[in-house]
Amino acid sequence: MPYIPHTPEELQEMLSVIGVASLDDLFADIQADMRPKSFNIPSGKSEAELTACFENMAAKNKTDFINFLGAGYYDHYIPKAVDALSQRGEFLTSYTPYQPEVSQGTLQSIFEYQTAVCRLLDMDCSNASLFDIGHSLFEAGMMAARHTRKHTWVVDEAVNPIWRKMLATYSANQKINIVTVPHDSGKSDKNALMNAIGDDCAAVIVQNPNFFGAIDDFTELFNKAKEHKALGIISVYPVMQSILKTPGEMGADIAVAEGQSLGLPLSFGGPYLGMIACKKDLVRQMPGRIVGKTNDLNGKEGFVLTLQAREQHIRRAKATSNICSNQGLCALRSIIHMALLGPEGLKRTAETSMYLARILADKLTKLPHVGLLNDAPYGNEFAVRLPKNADEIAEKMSERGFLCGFPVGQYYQGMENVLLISCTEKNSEEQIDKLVNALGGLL
Amino acid sequence: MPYIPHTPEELQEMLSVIGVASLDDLFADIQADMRPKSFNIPSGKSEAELTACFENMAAKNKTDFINFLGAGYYDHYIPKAVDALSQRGEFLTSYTPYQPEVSQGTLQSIFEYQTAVCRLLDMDCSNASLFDIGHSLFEAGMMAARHTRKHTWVVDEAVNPIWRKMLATYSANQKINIVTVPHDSGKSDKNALMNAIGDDCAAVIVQNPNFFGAIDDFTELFNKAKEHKALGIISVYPVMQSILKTPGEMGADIAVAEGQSLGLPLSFGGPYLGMIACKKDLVRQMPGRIVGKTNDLNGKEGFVLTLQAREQHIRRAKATSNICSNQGLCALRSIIHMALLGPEGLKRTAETSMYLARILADKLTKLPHVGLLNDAPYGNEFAVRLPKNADEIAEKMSERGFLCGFPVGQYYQGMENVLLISCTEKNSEEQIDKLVNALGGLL
Amino acid sequence: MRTLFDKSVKGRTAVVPAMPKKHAEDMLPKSLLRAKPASLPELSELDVVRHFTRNSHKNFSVDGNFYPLGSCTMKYNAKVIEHIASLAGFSKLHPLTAQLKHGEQYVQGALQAVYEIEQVLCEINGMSAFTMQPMSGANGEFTGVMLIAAYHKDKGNKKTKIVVPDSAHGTNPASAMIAGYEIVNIASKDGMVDPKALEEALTDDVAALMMTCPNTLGLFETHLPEIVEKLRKIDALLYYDGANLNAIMGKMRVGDVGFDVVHLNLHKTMGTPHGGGGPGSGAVGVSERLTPYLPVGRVEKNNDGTYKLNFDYPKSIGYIAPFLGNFAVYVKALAYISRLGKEGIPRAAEYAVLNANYLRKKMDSFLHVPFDRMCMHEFVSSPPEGIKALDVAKALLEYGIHAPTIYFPLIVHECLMFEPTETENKDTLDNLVTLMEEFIKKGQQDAGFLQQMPLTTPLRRLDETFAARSMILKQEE
Amino acid sequence: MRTLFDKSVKGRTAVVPAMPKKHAEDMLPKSLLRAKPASLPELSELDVVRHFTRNSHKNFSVDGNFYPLGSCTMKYNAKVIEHIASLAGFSKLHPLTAQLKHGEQYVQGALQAVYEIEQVLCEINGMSAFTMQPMSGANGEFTGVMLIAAYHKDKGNKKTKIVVPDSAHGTNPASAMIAGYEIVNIASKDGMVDPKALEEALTDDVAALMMTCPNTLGLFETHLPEIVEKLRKIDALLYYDGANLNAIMGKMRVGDVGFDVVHLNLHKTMGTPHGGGGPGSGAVGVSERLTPYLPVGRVEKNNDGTYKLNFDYPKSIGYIAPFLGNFAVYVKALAYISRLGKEGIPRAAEYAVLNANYLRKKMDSFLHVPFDRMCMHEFVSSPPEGIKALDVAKALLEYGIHAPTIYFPLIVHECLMFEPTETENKDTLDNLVTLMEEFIKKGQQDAGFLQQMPLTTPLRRLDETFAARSMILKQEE
Repeated sequence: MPYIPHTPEELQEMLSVIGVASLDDLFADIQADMRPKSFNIPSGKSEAELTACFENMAAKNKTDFINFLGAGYYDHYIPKAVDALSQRGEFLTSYTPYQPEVSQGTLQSIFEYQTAVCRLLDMDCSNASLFDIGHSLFEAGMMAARHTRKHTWVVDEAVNPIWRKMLATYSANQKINIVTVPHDSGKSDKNALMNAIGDDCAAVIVQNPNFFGAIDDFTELFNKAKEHKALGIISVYPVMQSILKTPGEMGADIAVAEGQSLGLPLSFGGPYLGMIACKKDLVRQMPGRIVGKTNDLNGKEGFVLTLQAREQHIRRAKATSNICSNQGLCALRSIIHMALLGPEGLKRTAETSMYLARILADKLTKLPHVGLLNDAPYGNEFAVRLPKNADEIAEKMSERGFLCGFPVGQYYQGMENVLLISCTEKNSEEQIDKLVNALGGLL
Repeated sequence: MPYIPHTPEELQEMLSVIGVASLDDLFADIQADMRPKSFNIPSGKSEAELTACFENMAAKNKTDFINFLGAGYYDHYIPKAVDALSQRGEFLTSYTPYQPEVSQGTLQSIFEYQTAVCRLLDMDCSNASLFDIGHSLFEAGMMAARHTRKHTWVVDEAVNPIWRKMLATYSANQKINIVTVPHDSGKSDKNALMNAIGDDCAAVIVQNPNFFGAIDDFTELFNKAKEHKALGIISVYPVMQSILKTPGEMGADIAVAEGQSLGLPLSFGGPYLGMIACKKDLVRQMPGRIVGKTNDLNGKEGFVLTLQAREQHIRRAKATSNICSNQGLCALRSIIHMALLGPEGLKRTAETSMYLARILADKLTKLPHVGLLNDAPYGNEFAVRLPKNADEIAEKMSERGFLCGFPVGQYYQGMENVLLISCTEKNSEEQIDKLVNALGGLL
Repeated sequence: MRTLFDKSVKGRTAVVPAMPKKHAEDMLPKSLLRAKPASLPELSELDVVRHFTRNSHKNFSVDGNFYPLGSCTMKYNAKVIEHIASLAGFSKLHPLTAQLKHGEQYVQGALQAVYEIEQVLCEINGMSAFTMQPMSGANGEFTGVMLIAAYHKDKGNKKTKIVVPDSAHGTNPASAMIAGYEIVNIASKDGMVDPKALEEALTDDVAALMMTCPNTLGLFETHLPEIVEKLRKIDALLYYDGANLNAIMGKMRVGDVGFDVVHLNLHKTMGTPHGGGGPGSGAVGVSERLTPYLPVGRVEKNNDGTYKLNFDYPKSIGYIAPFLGNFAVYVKALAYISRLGKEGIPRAAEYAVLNANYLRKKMDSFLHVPFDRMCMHEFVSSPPEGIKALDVAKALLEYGIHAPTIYFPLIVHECLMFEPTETENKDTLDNLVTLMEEFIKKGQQDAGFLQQMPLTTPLRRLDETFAARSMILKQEE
Repeated sequence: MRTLFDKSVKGRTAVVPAMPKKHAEDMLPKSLLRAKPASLPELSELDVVRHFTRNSHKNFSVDGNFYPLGSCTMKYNAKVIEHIASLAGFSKLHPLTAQLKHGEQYVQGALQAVYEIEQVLCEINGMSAFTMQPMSGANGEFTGVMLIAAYHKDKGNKKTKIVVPDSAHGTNPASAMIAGYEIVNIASKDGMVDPKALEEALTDDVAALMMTCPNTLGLFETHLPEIVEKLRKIDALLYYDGANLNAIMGKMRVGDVGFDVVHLNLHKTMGTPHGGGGPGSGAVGVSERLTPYLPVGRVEKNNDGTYKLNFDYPKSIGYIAPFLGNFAVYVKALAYISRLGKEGIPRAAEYAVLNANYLRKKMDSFLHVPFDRMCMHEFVSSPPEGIKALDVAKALLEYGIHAPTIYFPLIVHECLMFEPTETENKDTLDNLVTLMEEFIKKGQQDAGFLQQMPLTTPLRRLDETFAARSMILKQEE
């Protein structure tokens, strides 16, 4: 019996202690007419059969593309020590650290994670993580709404459209009014954003680099928000954040990031990691778990979950959110990843990715009728306008073994010829030449 | 600098403590004319490059054959918990357990391994493992030579020819005389073996199931050996040993086995695991490490390396062998494997493998001019005589995606048409039908 | 206790990628760059490995310790499922591949996994459809309530309230609130929903009732058929909090008995590891009438046996996750379910309930067990007068056993809630009983004995008040 | 301390394969079957996982502890090399695939790995060829001596002796013995081979001299050129014990300076993990004149860049391993070498020697360091009068640091042999120095202080005499 240790003798002994004759007697409360009408699932498999079955299933996915697809989710190299350490049973199979005496491994890791997030984003406080960045953006918006007691979010259309869809879904039954400010050929329209900030504005929400790869400075925008007692919320890309002007430097109140690029595999969509950090005065609005430092009975330093009065298990309907679990293991992976790379490693990762993007952009724009979408500064990702439908091109390129980028038309009407292309340090100049060559043949 | 933690500042500080100006000064003892004449190896790779490079290399090997190749090395299923536990850093990166206070994890595992080996082989004492079974056979022979003070080994030709080659190599410069007794159509010629045992015989060495898969009972042979004050040495296959008559029951003095089938991947030849166990009176002749039970200062039970007076680091040229390291991690894997499968799991593995071998043998021998090599009882492996050269057939079958077995002709003259075929529980009746079908098409 | 930052030495490096051919300053205007590098820790690879290896030893975990932790189902997490979820064919897959034109052909295995787990969860729970998007149990609750809201809105129902029994998990009211509802609490009676209180609460503006069954007292809700009937009358929906599903798998299907929505905590019931707090997966199943509102994209099977991704559901509530939820987590759950199968899934429930009742019987000589009837997979109890649940919990830590859930549900005095799960053996249960009986006896004789516990854990009791007051939430530079 | 067998319960199962369609009794005559099943442990998968997880905590390891262990080179074992060696393309490969007709085409990646590591080890060591067959350092020594014997036999030389300095590892004489030689020991003088003793030992029947350089005192052998010359005169070969190669990589190549045979402990120098005692890999390199005798099969490169396996070496000593040695171990070594490369390999030696000399200097204020000259990657020392090396070793355990090698080499009084390796950082070394200085001072004031150590390790000092006398080598049924 897989994962069940009882021998027949033990079963009998235990039943007799309970005072019943059979296992079925334990379920007497469930009346006959409440029993399953059907239970038609496959029979159990041996571990060997199971492994073979899933190895076959995994083999039906194609993962050996030459890959230039990013769009918010990036294939950076993950040091193997991240797997080795995060898979240790003591981390993997531990519970939420409610018993701090026997959970210091997890608690200290989260404290270290919180510290690293604050330093990377240049903010005061971080929590122990949220589910993903879409979720972080929503919670950031709700923090702003609670803090300002206002209900309008001014959102840049150049924020990743998937995350904006999540914002819409999550806030649908809240008294939230989302004002989306159109982008300007892939650049954030800062004037329009400024103009959209009125006195009902709880927060302005932008992204850097934005969805199209454009890098900007939102200091002025956040100043404007402040004037209207609105908060500035910015979404950033952690790898690029190792070199870019920080949310703190721009005067943002809340910074969020998708932690996937810090040591999490792409895994077809999850689990990922919603990073969130804020200024000190917002910490009691921050949802989710937070670890704080303290001492034990003997005066030894240690860590506990703290500020739990904000949480659902105490405050129930009055909690700052309904969040119970975090992405504990994902946060652990990201702090291990950051510790292994350090500031220099992260910077080099960003720089090499950017360098390759420049090589690629140069070569691509030499192809006939291919041009950059705009003249904005960019990091490791940029958008090009093709002479043909980008969906069709991407399909043909995939047949040739390339994920050449993301055709943005499905999320932006009128941009059917635009392709969003990213590089990471795992790409090579050789791959770039192959891509340009193959793409050139299709135009 | 990969794996080197020193910062430039620390380097300077340390050099000045030592009192030298540069790293090169540390090597002043190596004179200029002794410096390398060349050092032309590739430049270092980043971890990402390294991983990509070896993933490419591994991809050049074909491992998706439908596999019926055994010949001493078998593709049984390895539970994933074996990997997860044996890869734990505390086991993987620990040293030989010379400091028992901080090595009980390793020591207890070896004690448990020794116990399991003794119980499986039905013998009194086991050591902490040897390199592989070829090595075990050699050391067993040397134990016999030391114990009996005689120099002739009577070896069944049906012992795996690769292991016999190792016996020859290892004993080449010893006063050992190897008498090889020819097999009888793949069966051990027990009469001839008995006749070969003279008063100069130190040991008779047989294998069960033998190389051709034949299962036998060597009780009488070992009795005969005893009469001549020779030892009986038997090599067995651990998975089949879960059901077969034991070395102990047959009266063997030393039993050896290749532990690969107990949780070790095939890995193109190693590392494997030389199991060896003997009767109590031979334990002081046994080479390699042995763990024994004892108590600590507080009376707590624990384990230590024991009987070290036999070993090379104490006895130097007078040691029972030159062995220093064992196959620690491989022995750990095998005890985890045995604990996960238990007697029932191991028995089922053997039985399903045998059952499939019977299905396969039945279907194969219905093909024209294909017959079993002999009428001996067999386990999960058997030899067939084909109407054509087995090498050629195996080559064509591999082109069709099958490892159909091992053509024995390269090790046994005159048996060029004989193919040795094995099944494990990982094979299926569907695979068997495919194999028979494909093979039928070639005959 | 030294943190990564304490151990950091400027200039020390571990996994450093190759030197870039250009630096940031040569590629971007300085005004767009950060003023100084982030002070992330600088360590060697060995430093990092040693740091986390040693810190891991300061954790209890299922791999090392028994966790009789009520409402959490801390069962064994099979190693094979980790192998499966980390197969390159899954882990290297970019989710947007599926959104390329005809890109589905490259992710057939992944879509198959999503399709199969949805199908198998439907069959286990008697539901019409499942969504795998919710990224945790609470996220599943939120999704479920959003689906309820979408249903009522679509039907033109004016509904503003959700009824939640007082024995419900704290996430229930919080989730309902975020989905825009007002909460009506109702009291329990004799461990069951009080039919009278329920009757009063069920006004026409009630959108749904959120139930946990077995409830958080470990008891099966015997009034279930009446409750269903009452709700149908006012077109209110019935929500099943699947936190306790481990008790009833194969014994009752929530769809069969009238529930409209169910969320499952796959990291509890379906054996995926808890990870020190996540990631989880909060799959949500719905009855026929709620299917139009499920999040998109949805995985569907074509006639030729291939799979596709469909976003064309105009009534959908939208995107709960960026893609299809915590894929790698529910692949583990699918592997677990496939391993156990038709026979093993009900068996898990049977032995979970067996273990809980065995513990209950063994403990009732020295603990107060308020409900003297068959429990399901967990039960509640109280220590003898004068002994605090907290002290019992801390004493267990000393003996290498994780604490039970304490002070929950609130309706039980000094509550100790035990859930041994089916994967623990009799020796382990007997050992717990022996230890507890012994130290509770000692505690009755000497009040200080339990209050000093634990003694030899990595740390002793920690000062939570100081933590909340001093708010040291990160290490200063 | 409960063993797997103590925890075993009859009938309990973990990973049970499917029920066979036939049982052994129906397939084989009863006379060929065992009378009763082997009493292997019967546990659940959770039992097994918990058992080994907990037991692992009773081990020191490089991942958790500093190992300044002389002659053992316990450097950091990179996690990436474990990933590489476990790639399915390597781990699933049946070795006999390569022996099928034209089977080499299916194992090109594996043959490439063998070829590449042989090539790179040749270049690092200045040798003509390498064999990867030897499965450990001692096995490599044996192979090396067998090659020496084959050479002399082939040339018709009558050679019966091998000369071994007293500072050599115990495996040297043992290996030479098993290869059929008589051993001649020679004494050291001032930490070097005594030229006079050597002169006397070098009679015409000497087949070879086995040297460790730097020797086991951590000192570079300054008489090396003369020694080589003397041996050449009597057609004796020079054997290099590569245990200490970590000191000289990139600084000297043993082939360049006249050695004929070298064995390497890849699990020391090339960073593969020690595994609690193995598996190792004892690659052996030879000069041109010894290549004909190398074990078969040998991997060779075809003109088209593909690789083949050649068994056609009539003078070969035969099979040292069943196939090509501990493949998965030396794949790790190849990965390590490829990661470090041309720059990193010599750097490892430089920093290993730096760390050793730094420790030596820091410790000479409270330890007796007999050789006041530059050491290589390790150095020997003695504790102050009245303090035993054993007690120092045991005290270090108490502080979480593995003991140095003690009482070896025998020629140093109460020897403590330290080898910090290049992967340890300065803080770790400083911490060792501080701790030792402190506890040695305490030990000088209070003799009992060190003798009681360790106090809080999983066990305290164990009774080795009792173990040897009682000979409990397995658990009785």
